[in-house]
Amino acid sequence: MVPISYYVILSGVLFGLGVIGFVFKRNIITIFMSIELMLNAVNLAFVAFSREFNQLDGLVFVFFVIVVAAAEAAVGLAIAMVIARNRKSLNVEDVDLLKF
Amino acid sequence: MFILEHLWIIMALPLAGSMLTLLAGRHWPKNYVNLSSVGFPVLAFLSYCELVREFFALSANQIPWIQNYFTWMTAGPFRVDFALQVDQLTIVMLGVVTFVGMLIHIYSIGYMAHEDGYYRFFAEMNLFMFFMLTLVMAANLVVMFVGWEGVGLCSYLLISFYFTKKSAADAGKKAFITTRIGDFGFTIGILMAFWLFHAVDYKSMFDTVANMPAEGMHQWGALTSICLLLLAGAVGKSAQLPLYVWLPDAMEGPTPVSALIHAATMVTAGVYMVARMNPLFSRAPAAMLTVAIIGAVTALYAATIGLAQSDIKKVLAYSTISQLGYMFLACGVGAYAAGIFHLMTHAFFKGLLFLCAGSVIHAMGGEQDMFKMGGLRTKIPWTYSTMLVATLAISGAPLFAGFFSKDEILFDTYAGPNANAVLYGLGIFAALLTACYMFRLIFLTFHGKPRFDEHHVHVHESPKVMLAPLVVLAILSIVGGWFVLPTYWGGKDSFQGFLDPVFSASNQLALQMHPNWTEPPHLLELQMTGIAVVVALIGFLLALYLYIIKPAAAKKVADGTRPIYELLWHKYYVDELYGAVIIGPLIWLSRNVLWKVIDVGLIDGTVNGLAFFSRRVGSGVRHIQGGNTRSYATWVVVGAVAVTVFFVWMVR
Amino acid sequence: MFPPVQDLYRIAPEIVLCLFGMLVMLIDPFVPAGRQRSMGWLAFAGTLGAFASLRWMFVNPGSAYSGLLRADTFSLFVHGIVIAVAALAILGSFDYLDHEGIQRGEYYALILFATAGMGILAGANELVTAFVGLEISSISTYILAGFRRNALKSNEASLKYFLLGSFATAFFLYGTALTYGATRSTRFEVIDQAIAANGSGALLIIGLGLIFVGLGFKVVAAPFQIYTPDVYEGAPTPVTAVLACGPKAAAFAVMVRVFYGAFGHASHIWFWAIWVSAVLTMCIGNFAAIVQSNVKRLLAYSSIAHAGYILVAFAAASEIGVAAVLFYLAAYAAMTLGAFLILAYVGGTEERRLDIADYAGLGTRQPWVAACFSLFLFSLLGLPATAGFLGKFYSFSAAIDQRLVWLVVIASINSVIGSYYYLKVVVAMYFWEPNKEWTPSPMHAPMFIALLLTALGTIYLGILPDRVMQWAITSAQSLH
Amino acid sequence: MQNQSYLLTVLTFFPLLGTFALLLLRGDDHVWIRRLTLITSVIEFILSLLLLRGFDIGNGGYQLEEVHHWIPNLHIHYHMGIDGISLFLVLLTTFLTPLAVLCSWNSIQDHVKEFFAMLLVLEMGMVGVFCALDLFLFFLFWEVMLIPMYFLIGIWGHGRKIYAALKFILYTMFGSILMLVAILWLYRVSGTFDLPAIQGMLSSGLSLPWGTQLLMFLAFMLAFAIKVPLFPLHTWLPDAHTEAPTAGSVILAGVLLKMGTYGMLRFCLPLFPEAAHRAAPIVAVLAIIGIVYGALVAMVQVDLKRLVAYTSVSHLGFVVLGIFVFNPTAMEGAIYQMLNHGVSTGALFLVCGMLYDRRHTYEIKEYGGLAKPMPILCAFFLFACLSSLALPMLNGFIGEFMILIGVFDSQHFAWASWAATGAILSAVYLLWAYQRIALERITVAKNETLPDASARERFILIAASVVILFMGIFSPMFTHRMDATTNALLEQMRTTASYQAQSWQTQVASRTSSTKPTTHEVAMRSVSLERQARP
Amino acid sequence: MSVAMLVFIACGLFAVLGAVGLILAREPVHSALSLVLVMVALAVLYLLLGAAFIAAIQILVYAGAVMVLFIFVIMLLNAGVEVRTNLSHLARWVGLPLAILFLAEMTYSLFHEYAARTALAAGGAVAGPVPASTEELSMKLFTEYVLPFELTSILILIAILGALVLAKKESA
Repeated sequence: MVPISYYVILSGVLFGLGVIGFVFKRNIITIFMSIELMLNAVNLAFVAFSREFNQLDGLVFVFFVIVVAAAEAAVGLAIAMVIARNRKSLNVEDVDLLKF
Repeated sequence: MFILEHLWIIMALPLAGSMLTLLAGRHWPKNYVNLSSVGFPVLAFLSYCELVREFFALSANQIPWIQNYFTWMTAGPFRVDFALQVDQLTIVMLGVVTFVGMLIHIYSIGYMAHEDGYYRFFAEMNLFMFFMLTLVMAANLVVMFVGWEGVGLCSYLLISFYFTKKSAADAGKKAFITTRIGDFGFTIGILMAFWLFHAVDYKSMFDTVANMPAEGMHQWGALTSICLLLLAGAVGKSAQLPLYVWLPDAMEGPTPVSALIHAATMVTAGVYMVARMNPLFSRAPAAMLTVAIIGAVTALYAATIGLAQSDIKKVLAYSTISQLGYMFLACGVGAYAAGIFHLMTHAFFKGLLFLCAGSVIHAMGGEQDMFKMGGLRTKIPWTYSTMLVATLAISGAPLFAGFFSKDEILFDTYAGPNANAVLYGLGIFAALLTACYMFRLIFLTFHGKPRFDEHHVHVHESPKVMLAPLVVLAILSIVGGWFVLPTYWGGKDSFQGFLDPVFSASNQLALQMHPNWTEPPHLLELQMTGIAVVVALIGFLLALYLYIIKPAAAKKVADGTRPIYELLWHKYYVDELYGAVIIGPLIWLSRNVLWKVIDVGLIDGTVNGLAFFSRRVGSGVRHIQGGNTRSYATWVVVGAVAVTVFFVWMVR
Repeated sequence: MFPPVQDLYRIAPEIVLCLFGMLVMLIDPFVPAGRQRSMGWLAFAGTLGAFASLRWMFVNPGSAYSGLLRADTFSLFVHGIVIAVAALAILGSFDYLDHEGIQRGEYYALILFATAGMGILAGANELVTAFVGLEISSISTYILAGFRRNALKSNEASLKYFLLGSFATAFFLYGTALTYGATRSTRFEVIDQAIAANGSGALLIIGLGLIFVGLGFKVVAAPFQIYTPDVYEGAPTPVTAVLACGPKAAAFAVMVRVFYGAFGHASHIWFWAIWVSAVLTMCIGNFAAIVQSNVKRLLAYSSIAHAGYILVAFAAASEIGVAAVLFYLAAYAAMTLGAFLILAYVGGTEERRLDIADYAGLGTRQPWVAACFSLFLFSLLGLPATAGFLGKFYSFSAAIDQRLVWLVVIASINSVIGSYYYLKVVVAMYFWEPNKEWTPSPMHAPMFIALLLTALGTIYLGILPDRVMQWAITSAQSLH
Repeated sequence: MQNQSYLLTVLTFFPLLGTFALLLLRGDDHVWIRRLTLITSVIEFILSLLLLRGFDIGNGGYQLEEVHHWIPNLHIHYHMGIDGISLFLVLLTTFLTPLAVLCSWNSIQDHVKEFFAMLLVLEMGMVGVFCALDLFLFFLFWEVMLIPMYFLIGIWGHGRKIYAALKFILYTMFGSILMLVAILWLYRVSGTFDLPAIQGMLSSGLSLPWGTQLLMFLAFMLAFAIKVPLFPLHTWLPDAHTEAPTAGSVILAGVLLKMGTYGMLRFCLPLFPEAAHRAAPIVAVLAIIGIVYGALVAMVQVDLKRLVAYTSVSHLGFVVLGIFVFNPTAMEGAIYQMLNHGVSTGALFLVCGMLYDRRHTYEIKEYGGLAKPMPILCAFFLFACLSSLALPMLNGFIGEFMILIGVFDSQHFAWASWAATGAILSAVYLLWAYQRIALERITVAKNETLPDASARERFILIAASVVILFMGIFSPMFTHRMDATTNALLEQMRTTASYQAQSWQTQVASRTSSTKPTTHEVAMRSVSLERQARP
Repeated sequence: MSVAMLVFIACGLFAVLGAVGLILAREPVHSALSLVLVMVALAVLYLLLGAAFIAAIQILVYAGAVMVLFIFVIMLLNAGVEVRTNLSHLARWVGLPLAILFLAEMTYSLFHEYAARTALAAGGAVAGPVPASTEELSMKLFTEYVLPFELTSILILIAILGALVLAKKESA
């Protein structure tokens, strides 16, 4: 049997990698993927805890998170498309009209 | 008892004249102005006469007669009533002020006839009368201060009467400010008096000190401090060393002003005040000595300057300073009555001198330089003769008014309870110089050859309205001294006798403090008189020699003693000294350090610097907002790390 | 098994808002292009309806949906704010959308949905529900921020808001997960009990920290304020008005519930974080605002500063503190909304007139608009007799009550620094000569009404604040 | 007198009513705008005279009080009331406002309606400040009043008006914000914002720890010191005064500065007596520096208005000094001096304004010799100068003298002496200025044909001069009404519970007694400057 | 070492590798495929944890729908190789190190926490092999959590609306 802590730590690692990805990546879409990665890490944690406590609540949360992630994806990609259309670039660093 | 009950009437009359003239005079013909502005002083003099009549009906215990009119200031324990008082000293002073004042007003009708601002002149003169009367009749120090400052104001206004002249405006300002410096001391003196007595009215103060034991009086204490501070005020007002500088400049004013304010009345206020405060002064020997020293030194000092001046009014001004020095000397040695006596005679003859000088200037069409005069004796005989009388009086010619008063002072200096031989020496030497410079004035002005262009200057005798006061004053300059006949002539010092209630306590105290002092023999008095006469004669002869017999000698003497002469000519460079040591640095400091460096640079710089700093910080802070999303994410990560690390650390 | 009917009453405003939102969406396609404005009126009616439906909520207090939601006075108060914000913003949007050529029903529907999300946030009594509510309001506002599709700035605002918002939400979510792992529940009262019983372990406390990241982002607390100026500047101005008031109020509401309710026993831990964050927020907001020349951006920074003042009250960690937060939110909503609406009005087509210099001479050209704007600015500045002052006063008072003197001193000095840039705008309006030729556009009734109401609200809260204050206090009490 | 209790409210808000009435007028109807404002302010003045009738001379507490609940949740009341300190300050305000209106009659040509509306709002704020007895209400008026002033300077000012306006408002706000913190702390301690209630608590047991008291005192003091302005915090004043329109300067100098000193009397002393006592030497020294420094800097100014502005620094130094020796005489003198300064400096600014109306410059060197073309104006100018330089029988003397008496009587010889030098310097700078303006020869040809004071201007100047003279002669009419209050104030200081400076307590006690010293005491003291405590 | 552990290690490794791949890949498509790898690995882990339903959703919705959407958009926008610009010094010198620090901190803290917890409860392992039944899950979803569930519908509505508003071609 695998201790629950392993799962939780794995989720922590994945979450951290997501954060790194967000800071590291330049392409809007891949940055967004990093967010998805973070959400997946959350899901893993929920499932693991749910298992630890023998509760179903955690699984329900995962359900919501997935839906939210999907909705976000739809909107996010739409925004990415608008940006791509108007600026001809997907590099997030190019988008700096607003500053100071 | 009408006037005694309503003392304020005497003051109010000139005030009414002033206000009336001021408000309506601009649109009035001259006659109306004359009526109101000369009429009211005349009325004041008449009511003074009535006052004297009523005063003599009072019994001794009713004097001083004090009238409270209203409470002027009150706050906490401090309270000042607007109160007037009359006693013998007041009566003398009132007489001088109202009478001489009235005469000079009359004189001014002629003298000022062609001036612009005729009404203004009279309004201010009347106002001056009002304040001078306030000063004299005040029953407490604060009301006296009202008059004190008021006359200063009028002096300011009248000196700068010809305000379009820069010198006149400067002189007015200088007079006001210089006397203010003295008044600074006066103010603090009043404050201290209140602190000490919790009262500022004469009666309470004097009653309190009257019962004080004599021991410890030589110590330096509050009383001495008060006296010295009050003295500072007196020194300023009476133009003594070191605050005399304003008076010569004050001659920028019209001559009647010089006569009234800067010779007869206002400048004597300091002497009056010291005399009035005699119960305090006599309990502060150090202060007394200071008064005497200042007086004697000033008497001599001003006389020396008087020797070298060319402006007729300036000579008289220095002469005034010198004579005031005598009065201070008198007060300083405890001869208050003598001082007041000299004050009175001086008012007569110095007033006369100024009026005559005015007449001369009038005759010369405005010329004041004696070296551009000469030979006027025949052209303006009335002026000449009256002025000669006055000169004799001031020089101490026997039987003239000045002879008696000055003698008394010198005698008391030499032989009184507070006798001081050195001061006497100074005084007698000053007397010599007095005779010298006064006759120098007479000779330069009236004798010799005319040194002016007779085609352009039409010398003419003054109108009667100007001459009449001259004559009256000339008579007084002679008979004014006859109140006091030296005792060795079997005479009775009736003046001193009259004032005795005011000064007797102080005189007795002086005797107490100098138990070894004995009444000098009559012979001494005679000898002293002789010395004085001889000295005056020497002075006269000196002048005669230098300016009549050998006119060239004067120049030779001047050349021979060039440095001294220059020194005297430039009045010992005191004005320059004050300018270089006090005024200049103060202005420089204010402008370049206080204003430009501290105010604008330091304080405002700090304030604006803070604003600038805020903007710089703002500029820095806004650069956090670089517009790059990755940087933004970095901030979020920073926050997240900080918060979690901090929280975990907190839990530990 | 199924939730009782009362539960429907307890979410009545949300139901009304969503219904109207959907109605707008449904009718929208059938409305001809020129008549889209009527959708706005429909949405406005929806907000009015929602306002009216608060009555149901009011008479049916209590928990709803097995305790996921609470319909208490607190929730009611926040509902009131967000719905009012939505209503006024809708009124203020008509002309703006017209001249930007984006007059579309979706806009109004999104505002309604966003408001519904905020309403959920206000009432949420459980972290995941809060999360869903947060997402509803966030996603709607992401879209709204980018509503001017052809404006690069609007795109950029939308993108930044979206990316960073999602990033922060992920933190929030992970925090939720960890909290769940630590306390076996995401319900506030259970968390509270668990902390009371077991104390707080690292798991929980990291969870709290991450939740703070997520909520701090929404309430614009430093250093998570970072996106604000850009997003506020880029978003369409009426949307900015909503952004500045609505989500902030809702997020503060949920923050109060989380920090005071769920993590109340850990207040000694989060207190300093709030303290530091408050100071940073105020300083960054105020100092950066000093050097702004774009009024919209200036007001964005100002809204950061105001978040700082609210955090001061928040740091008080007391009932009065909560009341102060609520009151401040109300006051802040009135004045900020008004200020942004003025911006929307003056900004003109394509928001060209946003520089301070563009306001030169407004005092003479349009005295009433200028007077109104001055009122809002003075209120933001904290001048007595305006809402802003009372807000600050109450907030500082709450903090002082908990002996947070230095925090208040810093805050008050900040408010002086802040007054500089508000005054700068006033200076431009009244003291400068107008430098450009420009004819003011006419003001139509909706905008006028919106401005009038915000102005009246600003004055009302400044002079007779007691009633609202009483509500705020009752609300704070209703938390327990 | 059933409705007398509403007098203060009416008085405070009547100008606001006038403002609303103004707003109904057409913007270009300048004549009626001016008339309406004048009527409003004159009626206000007449109303304020009713205060004198309702005022009970023997009562040292607050009078004509009005208390209503306002914000019960914060225990804030609408509490108005006056005492001997504020009575005349209200009158001063209502007196100066009509003058300010009159002096702006022709000089304001742009945005006339707004100008007069601002002036009336300002009046409301000022009256409110002096009447408010609730700390919150006080603060409200205190801050609200800034805005009209800010606009007056910023819109109708001259030169660097924007800089001046911003400097004015930021300076003041910076000071007052810390006062707000202190007010809140006071609320935390006492649970109320009501001043009389707090005073009551302080004298019946509520004790503020020393450190707290000091900090709160400093916070209050900072606000007031900036307003006064006390020495190093004064730099806003020359700018604000110089750039403001005449009416603004008159009000600013006449009333606004008094709010600082009023605040000290109203709050710093009674609430924090111990802190006030310990801080007194520093405050007094700053005040004296202000007196001398202000005078010296005024002396070298080249701009007439700036000169007058610096004289305010000097004169207000006297007032602060008078307040911080805790002596009834000095305190009454200080209050009196506040009134004097309001009238005298107000008059000076009015004259400045009249000169400006004619020549549009304040540069002293642009003038000179004006006494020739305009004797009446110059006469009044001189009169105002004389009042300002404390000539006896004019108002300035009474105030200064009482202050000095009080200071000296409290054993502070050096303070009094240094302060008295201010009297010399004031003569220097005022007479010098007068000389450069009015005397000597006319140097600028334009000045030769300047018209003398018009009837309106004469009326203004006469009104001011009459008050100057009246106050110089009939001072007891004023001080009688202050006596009870100052005694009550000192009593309050003494009875405050936390107050521990025992030795000083006895000193105060001795000072309030008006018994005359005995001969023996005088004799003892006359030989040394040490003062023995009286039994 | 049990089978479960082996599976865990394998999947965990895949997940981490996938995540790292996501970060390091320069082609967006590679990143997307790496993310799919992570998701699939996680789905296996869910199965291991007895959450079969969630695993299914993970595959269907996430890996299936969402990731397809991603790839579709990448193709649509023709997103090329990621340009590694470094305009943000902050992100490079502060953000990245801190993000790594954050990773380390999370790992360490969780590790530490669980070490402590294990010591306390003496049973850090899974409580029991009770697989969650889909039926119970749905009951919970429709009763206790019906509100958020309904709310998600609104959310999806908004998402549709948003995509429509933002991505719709100008109708001119």
